[in-house]
Amino acid sequence: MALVAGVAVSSLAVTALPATAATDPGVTSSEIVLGMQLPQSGPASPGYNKVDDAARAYFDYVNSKGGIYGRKVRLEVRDDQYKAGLTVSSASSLINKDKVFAFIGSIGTQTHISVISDINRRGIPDLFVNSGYSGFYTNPKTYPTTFAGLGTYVVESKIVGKYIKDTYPTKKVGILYQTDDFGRNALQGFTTAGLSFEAKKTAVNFIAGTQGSIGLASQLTALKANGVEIVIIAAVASATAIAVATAAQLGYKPDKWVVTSVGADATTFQTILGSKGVTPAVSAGMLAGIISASHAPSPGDTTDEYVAAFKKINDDFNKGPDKRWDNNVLQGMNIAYMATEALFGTGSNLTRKGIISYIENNGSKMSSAALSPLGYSRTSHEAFTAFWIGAYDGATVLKPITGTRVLYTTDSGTGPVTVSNYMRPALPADAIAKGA
Amino acid sequence: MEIFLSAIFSGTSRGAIYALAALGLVLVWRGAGVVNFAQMGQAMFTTYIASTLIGHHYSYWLAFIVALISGGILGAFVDLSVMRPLSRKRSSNFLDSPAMRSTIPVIASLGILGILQSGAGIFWAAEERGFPTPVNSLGLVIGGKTMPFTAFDLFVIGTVFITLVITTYFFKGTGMGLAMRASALNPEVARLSGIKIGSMRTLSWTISGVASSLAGLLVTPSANLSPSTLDLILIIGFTAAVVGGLDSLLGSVIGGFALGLLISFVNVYDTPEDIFLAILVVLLAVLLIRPQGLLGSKEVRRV
Amino acid sequence: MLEIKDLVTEYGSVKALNGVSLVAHVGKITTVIGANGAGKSTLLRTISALEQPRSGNISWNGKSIVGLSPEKIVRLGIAHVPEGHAVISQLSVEENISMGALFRMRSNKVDVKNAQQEMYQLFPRLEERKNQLAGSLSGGERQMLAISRALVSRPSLLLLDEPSLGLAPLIVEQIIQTINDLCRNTGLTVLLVEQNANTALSVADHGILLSLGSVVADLPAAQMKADVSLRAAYLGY
Amino acid sequence: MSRTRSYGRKNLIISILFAVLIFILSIKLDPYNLGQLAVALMLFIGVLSIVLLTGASGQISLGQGALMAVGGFAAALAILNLGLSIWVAIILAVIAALLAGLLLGIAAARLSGPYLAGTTLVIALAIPSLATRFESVFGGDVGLNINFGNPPAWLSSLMGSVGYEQWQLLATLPFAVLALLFTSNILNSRTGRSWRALRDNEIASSLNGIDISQTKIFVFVISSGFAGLAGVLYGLRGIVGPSVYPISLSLMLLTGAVLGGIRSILGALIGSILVVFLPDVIDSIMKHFSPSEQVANYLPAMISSLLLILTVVLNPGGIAHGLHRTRRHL
Repeated sequence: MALVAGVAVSSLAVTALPATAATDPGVTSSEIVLGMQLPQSGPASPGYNKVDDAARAYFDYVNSKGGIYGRKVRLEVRDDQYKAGLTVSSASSLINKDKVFAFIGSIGTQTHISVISDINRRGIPDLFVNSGYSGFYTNPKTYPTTFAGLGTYVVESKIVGKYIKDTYPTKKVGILYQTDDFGRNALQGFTTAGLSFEAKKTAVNFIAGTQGSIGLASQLTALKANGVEIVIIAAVASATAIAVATAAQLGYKPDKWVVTSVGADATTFQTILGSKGVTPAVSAGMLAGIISASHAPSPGDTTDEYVAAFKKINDDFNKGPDKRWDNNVLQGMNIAYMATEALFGTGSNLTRKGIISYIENNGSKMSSAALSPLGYSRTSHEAFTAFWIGAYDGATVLKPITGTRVLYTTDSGTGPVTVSNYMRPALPADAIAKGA
Repeated sequence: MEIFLSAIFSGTSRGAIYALAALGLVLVWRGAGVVNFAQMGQAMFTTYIASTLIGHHYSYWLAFIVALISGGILGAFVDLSVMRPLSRKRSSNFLDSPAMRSTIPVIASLGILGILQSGAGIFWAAEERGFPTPVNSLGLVIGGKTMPFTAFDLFVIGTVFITLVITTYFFKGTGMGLAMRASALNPEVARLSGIKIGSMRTLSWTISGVASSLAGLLVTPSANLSPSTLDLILIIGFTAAVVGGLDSLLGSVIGGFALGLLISFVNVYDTPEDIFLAILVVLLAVLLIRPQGLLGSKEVRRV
Repeated sequence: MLEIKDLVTEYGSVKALNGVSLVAHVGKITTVIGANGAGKSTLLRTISALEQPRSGNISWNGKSIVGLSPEKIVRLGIAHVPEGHAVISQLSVEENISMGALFRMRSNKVDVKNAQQEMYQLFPRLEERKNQLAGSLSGGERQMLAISRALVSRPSLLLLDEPSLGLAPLIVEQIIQTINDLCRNTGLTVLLVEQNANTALSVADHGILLSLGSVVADLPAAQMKADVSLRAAYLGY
Repeated sequence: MSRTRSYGRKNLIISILFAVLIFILSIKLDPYNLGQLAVALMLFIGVLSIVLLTGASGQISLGQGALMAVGGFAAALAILNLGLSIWVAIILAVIAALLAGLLLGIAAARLSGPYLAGTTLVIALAIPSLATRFESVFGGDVGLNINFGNPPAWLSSLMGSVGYEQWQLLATLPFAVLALLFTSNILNSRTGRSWRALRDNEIASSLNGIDISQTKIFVFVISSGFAGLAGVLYGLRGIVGPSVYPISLSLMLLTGAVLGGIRSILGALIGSILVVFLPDVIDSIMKHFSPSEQVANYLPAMISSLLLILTVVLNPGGIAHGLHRTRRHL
């Protein structure tokens, strides 16, 4: 219902777009300008504020290797403080002042939804959005220029939900979710996956993050009192860390913690607990055994060729205030990597229509650090459609749970969860993919 | 039963912190006639100072003391740099009505909050941090069940109690305390009695700065530290202070515990989403039914 | 000796005092009378520095006190009891009294205790009520308390603003008598502002009649009391 | 009487001049600044709500953002569920905000100073949280999508092609002009004078036969209507949701009102332009110094807070008051 008004406007306008030659904004013979919106200040910014620096580091690397068909990539970033009112203004600034060719990696469902119609109406590519909200991607007729940069919450919950049901058929499963759209989407996803929860007993929510984690202790007590043995945490990384630590204080030791990929970041986990006086060894111990799903290799897995290469680039090129290697940095790099690949693939005659059509037609063959296939096609703009299930080892690395990595895939609808045989393309020698 | 007890315990331990925040607000209100909306911003700032020291491997207690001292200094600075010039300006034609006189310092304190938050952003906000507790925080075991109530919670409640006793004694039992109350209640008579009301005001800002800094140090372990971490505590602390009676120290502490329990029960038996509404309802109910609060004196000030 | 020369005090553009000159001698009661709005209260407020004069001079024992803060002036031994039984009603009687001596607390604790006791001897009703809030007192008791609050600082000059306002004649009589005794016994200098000219002039040594911010008569009290035409012209009776 | 009428004519002329000026700007400016100017006009209406409330009647509100949210949500529900046009929805939104203002005003009339400030601050926090509480109606954190739509054909044919931002500005303009006209007329009327009397001395004005609480509620209602109007227009830029109307929006309105001059309509205009364009100006100046990311992100907020304090301490009348004084000196 909410999207109806947007649809009408956007579909109307897109057909009216002029046929574009190589004169799209943001592209000159020497430069490509890209724009990114994310919270760089304010309560929602910690962690996310590293994504832009990581992406820029990768582009700087590409530029140092001669750019894309001789064009250097310039990334313009706007801070929207995670407030939708500011997102509208900052999008306008990127479009009209910086004249960006495309948006990449914008962060946040509730912020991006305020500008997605306008960006699409103008035919501006809206690449690799950092939101798992499936409504943005599953129907390209609604948002023809928007492509995902994350797996959707629904896909992940379905896969993890099935894993839990299959592995622990007799255990009592509960969920602790943060009180916002992300938390509620996750709850919905796990319910769709066939897990059932009872509100206030096995499904409890709390106000997460910097506002003081209100009620965490009581909510965990409720789970404990109701004998929940498997606890799913659907919260951002910092709140996840606090939740696990609080449970330890309460003497609550469920058989398994299951953490959504959004909340599973070993670096944040250890940083938060470290600043609370928990030594790295102890926090690594708390992390050990926690189950999570990922579409990407674990940032701690330095044997992975992509991880190793990206980490090196991060060391050499990242000029951000906090460049410590973690999931956010990996994700930022990977988005820039994919954008570079798509820009190369589109050819030297770079147009907005061209890049959209390139991703729709060749996106599923694009490489990325992710171990998952990319779901881009003319009928879907979803990114990572597969996840593998892992558990943290004692050295904060997420390792495949059964020893060998098994990828599960599904869709954002009601389709079944199946095993995927996808093999990630090898990393090019210079760590720059040139496209098909 | 376990859930009920847990609601009581976590309500009590949170309540202690709200009590401390409320106490800080009451101190400045009594001492200087200003409700300081920047208070928890000051607390956030000094907690960052402590966190930075701890990050550099200084002991918790050193950081604790430094934070309290800087809280006092910050409080005094706020008064000397903004509030005192403002109170001197009271003859200006924008400040001549009582309505504006009480409104303008509120606006100024919001400006101070903005400066502290953006300043903390510039200095520290690249990463999210936690904050340690000085004593172990393992839950108390009652009848084989671990309760959400830890040695640290006891420490917090003890601290609140001690703060209450000290401030009450200070106000009721010392000449300085009497001078402070007199300057807040009736500046003119106080001045005619030879009391240096400017210094008394600054002193109450200082004491309140220390109290808020303490609240910041004690609340942050249960949350993460960021420039806007403590905004919510301010709002709850304000409500607690109003519930207790904005001019009553004991009232503010009772109000703090009452709010802690209320929020805990809403959280456990209703849903966390209703917390803000519950706060609003309580605040409006108190202001409309018993505006002087539980323990506030009726004639002190019209709300 | 209090000496005031050509004192001008303004509220905005209104001249409340327009060149007032007067002298109050040590150990004497000097009363300032005049109609409402004559500038009597402003005169006292300017002496105790609650208002800053535009021009002119105030000197106490030969030294100018213009420009000092009210806190400083109290320390010079000038105590002011402002109009309207000025006590702090949310504080107890005892607290109101001790408030007046706080600034001497550190230098002479013993004497402060003594001074407090003397106040209770002066006004025994206050001792009975010493733990009550000042707000619960009657008008007369409040006035006694306000005076005690000033006297406990052991001033040598007492500025008394309309002590009779709103009080029953019997109480007024009692208060005025107490002041008179103090003055005669301890050598206290008193500057008494009154609208109730008869009462004031009956105890005062000297009378000053103020009208519209200016001194219109400066006479020995008895003489002023006898001058019917003066009273008719400026006080309306 | 004739004085009031001459005021009325003067106000009308000023409003027309204002409309013409903005209209000229709407042709001259680039799309980004058109969008920013549109936001400034929306906030202008919001700041006027504070000029009426705080400036004229002495009541403070830190919760105008909540009333903006009421307006925005009412309009969004009307558009999405009832299929009404945005123009009808705007009217409904104002009515909804007036009603909300009545409820708040009844409570607020008994409060003043810091009590009112604190209460309205809690309101600013609590009202938007209703959106997530009743997610199925209000769309939760994500909110409800509404927008100005495409410019009408007659306008495009009249002006050539009308851009997206240009249309936002032109659609906002008539409401800003109406708000300006209404405010200037009411402030110069007997009603406005009774508000000021209330602000300056409650006791005296009640002796003069002004019903204090009725007057306070009335101001609150009118002010809420303005906030509601500002809220719909702000939401029509793309979305109505809790993250569109955060507490910081309420504080931004207050900052604009104080910086410009809390008792002045001209001040409201200056203030709203300032809060919208100042960050851009700071950004473009900072570019020359290549500051660190954190400085770049937090400096605008720091500067506007600093200006707020300096204004309150040094020049409580704001820029408009300063201009007025300067003009008098010349």
